Amino acid sequence: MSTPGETSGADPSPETGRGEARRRRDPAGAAGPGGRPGTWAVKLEVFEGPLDLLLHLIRQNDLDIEDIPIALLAEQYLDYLDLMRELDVDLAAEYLVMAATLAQIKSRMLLPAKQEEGQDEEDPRAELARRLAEYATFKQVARELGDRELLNRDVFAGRPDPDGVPEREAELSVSLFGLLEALKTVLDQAPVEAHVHQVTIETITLQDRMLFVMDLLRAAAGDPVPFEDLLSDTPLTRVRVVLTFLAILELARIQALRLYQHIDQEGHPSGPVRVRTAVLPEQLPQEPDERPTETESQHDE
Amino acid sequence: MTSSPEPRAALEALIFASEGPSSVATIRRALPELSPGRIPGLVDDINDDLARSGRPYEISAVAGGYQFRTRTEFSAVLLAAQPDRKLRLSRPALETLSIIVYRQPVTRAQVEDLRCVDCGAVLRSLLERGLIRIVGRRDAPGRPVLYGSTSRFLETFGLDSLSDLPTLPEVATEEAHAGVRQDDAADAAGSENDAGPEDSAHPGEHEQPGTAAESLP
Amino acid sequence: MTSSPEPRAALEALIFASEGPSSVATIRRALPELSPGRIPGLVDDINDDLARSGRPYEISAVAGGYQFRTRTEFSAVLLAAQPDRKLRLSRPALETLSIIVYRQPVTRAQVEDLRCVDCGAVLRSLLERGLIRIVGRRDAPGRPVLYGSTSRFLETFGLDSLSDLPTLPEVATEEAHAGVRQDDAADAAGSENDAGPEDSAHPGEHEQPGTAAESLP
Repeated sequence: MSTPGETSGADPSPETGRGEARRRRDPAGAAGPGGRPGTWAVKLEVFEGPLDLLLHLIRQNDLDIEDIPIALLAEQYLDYLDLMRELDVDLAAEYLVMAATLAQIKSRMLLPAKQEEGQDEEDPRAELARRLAEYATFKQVARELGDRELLNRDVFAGRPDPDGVPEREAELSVSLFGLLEALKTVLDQAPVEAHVHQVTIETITLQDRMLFVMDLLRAAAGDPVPFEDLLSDTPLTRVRVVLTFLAILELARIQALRLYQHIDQEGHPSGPVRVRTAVLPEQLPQEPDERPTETESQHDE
Repeated sequence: MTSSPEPRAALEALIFASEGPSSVATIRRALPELSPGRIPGLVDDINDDLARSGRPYEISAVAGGYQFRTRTEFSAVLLAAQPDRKLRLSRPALETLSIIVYRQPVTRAQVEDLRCVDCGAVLRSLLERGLIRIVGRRDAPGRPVLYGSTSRFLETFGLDSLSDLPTLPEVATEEAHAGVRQDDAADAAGSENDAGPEDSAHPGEHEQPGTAAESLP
Repeated sequence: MTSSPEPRAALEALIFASEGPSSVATIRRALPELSPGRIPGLVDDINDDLARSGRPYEISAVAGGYQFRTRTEFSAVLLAAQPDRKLRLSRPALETLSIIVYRQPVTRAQVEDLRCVDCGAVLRSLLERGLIRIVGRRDAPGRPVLYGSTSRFLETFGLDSLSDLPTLPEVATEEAHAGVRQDDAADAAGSENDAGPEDSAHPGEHEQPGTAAESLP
């Protein structure tokens, strides 16, 4: 019924797949225009616009796209539109535009060609034929694409570790509020000092902490380090957390590091704050380092 | 920590453990001692091995990288296990995608002109799935958005790069007079004002929009 | 057998392509003809095969099912490819994890006593990531669940065994206060802490829960 490589046959779409293809084929073969309305209703739904419908009519009547009997095609096309109106189908404007186009071509075909004025006078059907051919081409291409082995339909990639997917992050100057929020979380979670039963006087300075932060960032070789990781240096005391926090602020101020945060769809910063050295990764010595693990495991002093 | 693993096994482990395709750049970062030229050969070796030992997966070259994928005969089993994961692409979506892929960068008006239907919903859905993305704006009145394909598209369709797409059957290419054709559609005329057969200006092939598709939004 | 894929290969494909561990329930849904009792044996067969053919990955039984893992000797390579992966544990997660690792086997109440916050979500996330697991139940009122670390934890942190854990001075200090803390914990969290951890540990399949803790003081 349909020429090879054309519309109404196998449907490449996995979604509308077999079901619709079948629904579509049945009425196409059996009924002509003005045939059984109930059948058409189902059929009309699956036409992807006027070009799709025209192509279908061309196939159905076995017409040559380069030499369309425009009167016949226009008549059948209008029959369809009438039918759709009868069935209260909401007609997309494009269908009406195409109807007008067909009518215009038809009327131009009736005029005698003015050969003497321009040799390049084009067949009034040429533009339509070209559009139909182009559309048919893309239908064909779409079918070929749909016939490929598609990921998550025919083949499946392994999913080794859902945590391994790197997040997309945009640089952003994190608000101080965001930083304080994170700090508050850390302080809230730090063990209450009284719990330890002994007072440790820590002899750490802001300088120490700045060096410590830069060490960690360098160890990460340009990769972002969660802000909270920097604060989680042990022993976890409030003095230490606060000093580290101040060190990060100071380093940010002198632009030795940069703070990042994920930006969600609405454009709001969200998720963990991350820190990285201000030096671009490319400028770092290209050493295949084993050091980033230090960030996670421990930092003895 | 001990002796470093054999490069071939390390390469296999690397590709295996990555969810997306492993690019040559990633492989180089992890295995600096492995010269990029050796990678395709090693992948072939691994695939031979996998086939010989009856593994249900293999390495495919997609989207400029390498990715482990199950063989097609297991699709039914896998879909039964994870029905939500199933890729659903309607025929309109496939048609729209085809046009964008071959004509990129392309505006919505151009796509709609070609398909002769409203494509808003389909474009949105393709954007949401990451199969297309906005690649810029056309330097024209209203500065309409231009769409192009993504590396997710390549990954989904099992293509290594856009140049692996089948050549578009010879048909008049439209970029040349896209603007004019829009007018056609508007006044439903479609004959005289047409720029005529100089449409062969663009010789068939899509002009390597590879760069546009490199990075996902 | 010939037309539909062999169950063993289908099982392997299923475990390979599933997000997260494949539970027996998932496997049954996709492969109803496979009786659950056969699954462990088939997984062993597959693992034998994988080892014999030198594949750098294998199937491990993790919380809730089966999952492919690259072998530990490749973790450095994978890390080099995605250095970001290691840095993605949130601080609460990291802290909770460290408590569990150093104090295992340990109940949620004990962890929360140390961290002064509700750890439910963090514990769940650590369980999901396969870094900790349930190693038994404490022989105490309510029979609370005991957590311990996994081999995944070791792999993630590049440790060969728990005895490679760094001995943090302050941890040692706190261990010295263990008796005191135990009482504190009892006050704070109710009567469940009477028994020492060793009494109730179910060493069954766990990798030497005692060793690490004992080596610390």
